[in-house]
Amino acid sequence: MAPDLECVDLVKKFGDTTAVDNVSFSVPPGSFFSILGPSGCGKTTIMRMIAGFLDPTSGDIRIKGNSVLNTPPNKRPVNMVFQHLALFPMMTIAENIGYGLRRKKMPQAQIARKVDEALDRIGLPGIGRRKVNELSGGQKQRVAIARCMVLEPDVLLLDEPLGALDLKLREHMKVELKALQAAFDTTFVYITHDQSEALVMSDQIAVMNAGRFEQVGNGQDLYYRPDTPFVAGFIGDANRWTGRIERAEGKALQLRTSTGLAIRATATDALAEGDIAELFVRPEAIRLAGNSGDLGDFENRLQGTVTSILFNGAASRVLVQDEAGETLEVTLPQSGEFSSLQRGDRVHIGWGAAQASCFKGAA
Amino acid sequence: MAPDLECVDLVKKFGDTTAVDNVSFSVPPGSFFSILGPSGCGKTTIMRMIAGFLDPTSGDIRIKGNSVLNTPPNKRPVNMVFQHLALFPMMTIAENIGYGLRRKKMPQAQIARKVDEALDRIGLPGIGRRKVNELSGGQKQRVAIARCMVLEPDVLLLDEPLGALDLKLREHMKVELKALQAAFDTTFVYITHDQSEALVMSDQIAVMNAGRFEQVGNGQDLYYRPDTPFVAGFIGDANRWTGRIERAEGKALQLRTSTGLAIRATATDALAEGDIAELFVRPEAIRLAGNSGDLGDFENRLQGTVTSILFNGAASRVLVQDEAGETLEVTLPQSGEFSSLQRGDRVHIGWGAAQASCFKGAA
Amino acid sequence: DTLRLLTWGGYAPDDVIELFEEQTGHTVEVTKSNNEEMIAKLRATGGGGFDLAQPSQDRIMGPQMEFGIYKPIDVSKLDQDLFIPSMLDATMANTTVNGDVYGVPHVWGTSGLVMNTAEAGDIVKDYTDLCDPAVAGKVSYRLKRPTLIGFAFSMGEDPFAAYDDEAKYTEIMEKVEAKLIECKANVKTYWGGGDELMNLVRSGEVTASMAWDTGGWKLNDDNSDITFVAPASGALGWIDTFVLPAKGQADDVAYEWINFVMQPEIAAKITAAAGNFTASAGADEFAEDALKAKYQASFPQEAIDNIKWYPPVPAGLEIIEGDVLDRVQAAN
Amino acid sequence: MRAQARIGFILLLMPLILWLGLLIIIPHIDMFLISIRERISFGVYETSLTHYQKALTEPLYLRTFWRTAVMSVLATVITLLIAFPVAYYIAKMARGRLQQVLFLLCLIPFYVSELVRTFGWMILLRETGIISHLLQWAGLADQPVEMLYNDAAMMVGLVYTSMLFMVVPLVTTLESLDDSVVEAGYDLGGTGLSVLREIIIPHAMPGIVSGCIVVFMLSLGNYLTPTMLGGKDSLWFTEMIYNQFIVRSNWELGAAFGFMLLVLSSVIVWGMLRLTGRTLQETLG
Amino acid sequence: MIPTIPRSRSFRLIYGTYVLLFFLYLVLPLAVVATFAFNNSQFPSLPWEGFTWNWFFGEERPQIGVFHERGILRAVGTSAFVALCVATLSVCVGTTNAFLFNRYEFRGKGLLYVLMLLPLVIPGIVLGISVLVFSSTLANGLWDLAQIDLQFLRPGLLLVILGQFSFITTIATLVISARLQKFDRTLEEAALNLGATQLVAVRTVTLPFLAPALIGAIVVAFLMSFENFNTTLMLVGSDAPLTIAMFDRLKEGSTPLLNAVSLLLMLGSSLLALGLILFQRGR
Ligand SMILES: Nc1ncnc2c1ncn2[C@@H]1O[C@H](COP(=O)(O)OP(=O)(O)OP(=O)(O)O)[C@@H](O)[C@H]1O
Ligand SMILES: Nc1ncnc2c1ncn2[C@@H]1O[C@H](COP(=O)(O)OP(=O)(O)OP(=O)(O)O)[C@@H](O)[C@H]1O
Ligand SMILES: NCCCCNCCCN
Ligand SMILES: [Mg+2]
Ligand SMILES: [Mg+2]
Repeated sequence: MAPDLECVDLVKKFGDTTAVDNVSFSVPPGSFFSILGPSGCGKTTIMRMIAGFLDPTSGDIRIKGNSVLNTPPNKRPVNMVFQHLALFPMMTIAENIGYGLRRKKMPQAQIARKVDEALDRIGLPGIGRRKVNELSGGQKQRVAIARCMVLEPDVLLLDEPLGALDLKLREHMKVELKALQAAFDTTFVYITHDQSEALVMSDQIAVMNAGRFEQVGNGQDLYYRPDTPFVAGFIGDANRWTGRIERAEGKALQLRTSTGLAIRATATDALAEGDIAELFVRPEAIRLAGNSGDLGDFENRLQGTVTSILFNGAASRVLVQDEAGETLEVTLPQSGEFSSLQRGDRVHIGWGAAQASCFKGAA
Repeated sequence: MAPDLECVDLVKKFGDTTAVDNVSFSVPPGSFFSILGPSGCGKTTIMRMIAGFLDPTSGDIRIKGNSVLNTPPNKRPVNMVFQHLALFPMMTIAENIGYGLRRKKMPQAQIARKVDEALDRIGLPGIGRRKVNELSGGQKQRVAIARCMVLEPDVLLLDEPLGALDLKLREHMKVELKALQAAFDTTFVYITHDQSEALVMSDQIAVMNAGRFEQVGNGQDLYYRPDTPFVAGFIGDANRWTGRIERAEGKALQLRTSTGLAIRATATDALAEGDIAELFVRPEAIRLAGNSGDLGDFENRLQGTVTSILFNGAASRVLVQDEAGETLEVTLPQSGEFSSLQRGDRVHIGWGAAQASCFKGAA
Repeated sequence: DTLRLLTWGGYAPDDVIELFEEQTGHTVEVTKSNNEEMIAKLRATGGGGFDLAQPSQDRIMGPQMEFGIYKPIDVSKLDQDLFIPSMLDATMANTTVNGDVYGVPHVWGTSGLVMNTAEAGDIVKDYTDLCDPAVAGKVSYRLKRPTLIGFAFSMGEDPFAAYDDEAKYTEIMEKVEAKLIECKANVKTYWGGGDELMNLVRSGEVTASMAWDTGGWKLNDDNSDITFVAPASGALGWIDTFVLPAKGQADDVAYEWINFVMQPEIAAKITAAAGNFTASAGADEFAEDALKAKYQASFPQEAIDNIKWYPPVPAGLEIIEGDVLDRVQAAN
Repeated sequence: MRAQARIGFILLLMPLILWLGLLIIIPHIDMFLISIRERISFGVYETSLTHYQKALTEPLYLRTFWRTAVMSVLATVITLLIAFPVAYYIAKMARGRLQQVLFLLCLIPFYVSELVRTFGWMILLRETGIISHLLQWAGLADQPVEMLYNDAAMMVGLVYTSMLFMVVPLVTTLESLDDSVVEAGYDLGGTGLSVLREIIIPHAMPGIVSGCIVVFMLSLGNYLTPTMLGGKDSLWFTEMIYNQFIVRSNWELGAAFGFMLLVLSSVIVWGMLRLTGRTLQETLG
Repeated sequence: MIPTIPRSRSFRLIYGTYVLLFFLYLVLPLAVVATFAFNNSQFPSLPWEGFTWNWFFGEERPQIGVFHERGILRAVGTSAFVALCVATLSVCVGTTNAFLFNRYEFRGKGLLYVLMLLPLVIPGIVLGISVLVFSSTLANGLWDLAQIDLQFLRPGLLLVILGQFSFITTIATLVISARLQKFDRTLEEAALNLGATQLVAVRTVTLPFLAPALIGAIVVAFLMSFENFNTTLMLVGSDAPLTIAMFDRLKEGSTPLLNAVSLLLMLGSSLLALGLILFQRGR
């Protein structure tokens, strides 16, 4: 089966700046594909090329196997949910949803039926007569999606559609969006700079940086097996060091930081002795202990002082300052075992070499 | 030692609505006191009464033991950091910080010295000549605090000062604010609707709802020992049921939900057989297991199907649907033990009665 | 002191003002206007705002009786020798209300036809000839009462004789109205101010028009084809006066001004600027010969004898005329 | 604190009341009173509607009244039609510097008095004017062409004079139209025309209404342009008012005319607001 | 129909040409007026008789220049005086109005607001005659009652100023209100909180914030007054402002002198406007 959407060697230059730099990917039918990257990395540019609002400098865009480069935006079998939704404020909800159908010259009665169906689908039956500004943020969101979905596009593009919502609602809509995709059974291409959105919803995530794709994979791949230091740093929190490789035996490494700390780690890139490397350890990979004996099976063990307790329910952390003066963020176990920990307490911490990813660093 | 700030039976009515309903609290010198509650619960109203912009309908406000009810706002020994900071855009940073000192008719030279000191204190020396809009969000934040602190107020009021910042910066400023309080050694009264801000920073937190204080305590108290169902639901995530008490033996209860599920729990309020009750279980209190034997020591054990995996790095969860058809949110252990879990897998889950808080419910 | 003078264009040329200011130390502020506006302004101000005004002698009695906008002139403060006696007497007689004199003469002249004789000279001999198709789109006149009067005369009526007979006057006006409506298509535009007309004629956009004599004479300098022609039915003679607005605040300066400008040399300067002769006795001597020559060319003796001088307008007539003018304007 | 607020309130209210009372409301009431006053003889007056009667029966007045109304509406429509594409260009097509420059260019005529603008058109249009010369030079005319003193010339002047007051509100509202809304229109299959009809024009409606109201008011109340550019038939109602006051000294009739003009403008403005369901506050405030 | 939507070449060409023609239409009359200020002829029209500065600096008739033409100079002075008075008055009242509508809730506020807008939909001539009629009623009444003659109630500068003030105030109010609405009240509260009294807070925080609007309103009011014609026409006494003086001359026929005056006016107001824009951009 041909992929629903395929981009081949896509390049977009604005004058001197290359906003999108040779990006290729394909999205299989019915899947939820996210592009995740920091602000300004070129996400919107890709999406606007797919929708037809920008011409690629080079490369090709194919939908269901056919190049759409010469198809104007109003003829492309893709629809787009804009960042600020771009609902038509001068129309009612029903008129908004029916807009595309009217363009297709569908008979009035059929439009009305389709609109009602769509409203049912998004769980908002009977709001067709309302005005756009009479809806809440989450409701607007769903209407924007319905407006596209009634046209049964091959691909639905979503450009940071949750960006404008507040925190609680965003949490909620993450789950909802995924459910809507299942309900409509359409291919979604989703843009965001919020890792948790991408992780929670997507089948596949492309991590983008400075116009290029750094890694494409599912959430677990990216979180547990980052290919590049950028991915390791961008997705999830991490304690981070830069240092020089002291010993390298196959994948097993030892790195010494500028403060003199020696850390055992696992190589992700090919690294040799003397190389400069970057090392990442997630806060939840570090184990707290009252005495060093409890950390027996960890390759890395340190002693330190608690400088701060960041109590935050299930996501509580402590800041531990080691003897070299570096501060590490360590997740408090949910067991409640360390709930009596105080500022100034001496603790032991440790983590396995396998939990410490090491990448070739900039010299 | 007299508390820095004391509110006694504070009431504020706007026409028919009672925005603040008989609130009393006192804040000891040098502490970080937060008022946490949902939007519209009356937080800002309390703060504006303390600052003098609103007259209480009844009750008293005392600062260092003296009632300030008849003191106009510009004479009260409290200062306020506004939600959107309210830096004066037409003035430079130095002029902003010096504003209060000029009102005190302090000599020019002394003002300049004090302003420089304050800028040093907030870690932004030498930016006095800049305009407000030349600063980043976090820098503005600190300037707003410095502008109040040069006046050496007895109490500093902060009304959701992080509300306007973006997510990453907000995370960072939480830690920073706590450090600034330590540096200035002043009493902070902090308003927020974001539980994680309150939990991370405060010595004491008052949870407010519909004009009343539901509970006052430190973060652990509120998270682990909520007094009311509102607090249990508002702070942290929780699975929530309503049901009828089937058996009550001292603190040990058994509750049956409308779907027929029987849950063993611990009473927080006094509850008798036949009472309607609300029950809360945190997602991280629920243990996942491949077979029910692994859950031996838990009073509650269920079997269910994974309906969704919300992978989100360290904060990943699964949705499990039990046999009665209810969906439970369960935290995935950080050990990676269940990383291969799939949608549709059958799992066993369990939790202790002590982890299930039970409150008297509405009939 | 300041003399606020409400007058016609050309009656207070800058050089005269400068001389006056030099000699007396007063300042003069000039507002240019026409009869209707002068009266309306004075009415609006209740006779204030100005210290000296110059409406035509036929427009003094009526407004004074109705609105009381003038104050009597103390003729003794004037140097009466400076005036041409016959003109002074006639003006004083025409502007006396309840025994008080309200006006003394200043400038006089006629209305008739200004035309480019080369182009329209053969066709236009009288006002009604302006309606000849041969000059269609090339003629102009004012939509004001002199036009009504002029057309009436050239249609063989005598409107002045009917001044006291409202019915008769109305009848005459109705005929004029019909004629003017018929003539409307011929008109390029109705002119408003003297200089406007001069520009129209000078540029060749208009070849014949009912107008003041002076306009024709001035244009004659540029283009010898253009001149003033007394119409066959007779030119209309007018005298513009000096009057004191009821609430003028500088009467003494006003008297000083009158005495100053009536001196023959000064009067001659005004003649040069305005193009019309004044009531100043002996100013002729100082007037330019060229102007006198033009005057004589336009006015052979029989034309002088045929000048119809405006009698004072009785109250009520202007309403009839106003309605006629409105209807002409409205007609398509 | 209460008392202080009260004093502040009264101090702020006073200027408004004095201004509106003494310069707007009472003068208009007085004008109305004058308009229903009939002069019987010297100093004797009676209340009557005779001036309104006269205004409504005399064909000249009536015709001028309607003519002014219709021509003003026409001028408004023409202005809108000409201005819309330009405003759209400035708001949505031009970017950055060009946008600013074009917008400022639009303001230029506003910074010059109406008199000068009209004067400019007279120089252009008159028989001996620039255009006439150009036509002859180009061989399109073999003798001077008079383009002044007719309704078309007057219309050109009216439209020119009001252009800015249409362009500015249009640009402002069109600028507030999010590009992405237009893009969404295309993305969902719309064509240029349907997007214009269903999205752009409805969005621009507030600007269209306020532009139209202002332009209409300006045309209706214009005096200079019709008198200077209009011909012998191009009578304008303001001219009639001026004539009654200044030429005929008939204040009573003039006041009646003034009042009629006021009513006419109010009715049409009210009608436009009604038609588009907007309030005066939203439109002007 | 925005740049991101592909459009055919010919469409873009036609649209561009239309816009170009439009701007030509905008500048043409002004360019013509400006050009003929330098025509060495009595008429501001073709034929071109050569270039001269005489209409600006000429000292003797017939080509007496603007700078030696007393009537015009006096009229400019009058206009400037009137405009200054109107700008000051209307910006003061506009400011109090803006504060009133922004800061207070009271009965009849909506009605007062509509009344405040009303002058914008009253034709200028009607405004003029209503003021004229009312002031005459007052003056005549006083005269009949007590034989007191108040000349300032008669057509003249005061009435011109009041007449213009009566509608320019609305514009000033709108300009200032728009800015005041954007003012964040908490800034004032912050000032109070930092020890300022209410008045000091307004002086040190609110007014500086309003400054661009106040200056903008002054400039706009000044320009509008300077070029006002309709209202002034009905109220003018012996001191004619420039527009009226020019109109009187224009009625009589035009000489390049008027072009010269016009050109100076254009330069003056463009400079003023430019200054304003630069000032506001500097903020
Ligand atoms: N029309 C344009 N002209 C010039 N540069 C542009 C244009 N559009 C985008 N860019 C540049 O291209 C780069 C990528 O922009 P893009 O909008 O695709 O980023 P993004 O990843 O969507 O960011 P965000 O998350 O902030 O929306 C940026 O550096 C931007 O400045
Ligand atoms: N001036 C007022 N007049 C009438 N009601 C008011 C006024 N100020 C606040 N209220 C009402 O009082 C209640 C409490 O408002 P308050 O602003 O204190 O809430 P809050 O807790 O600060 O909310 P948020 O988190 O949204 O800022 C709300 O219901 C609000 O509508
Ligand atoms: N250029 C000055 C002409 C003055 C004419 N006064 C004429 C009065 C006619 N009724
Ligand atoms: Mg983007
Ligand atoms: Mg609040």
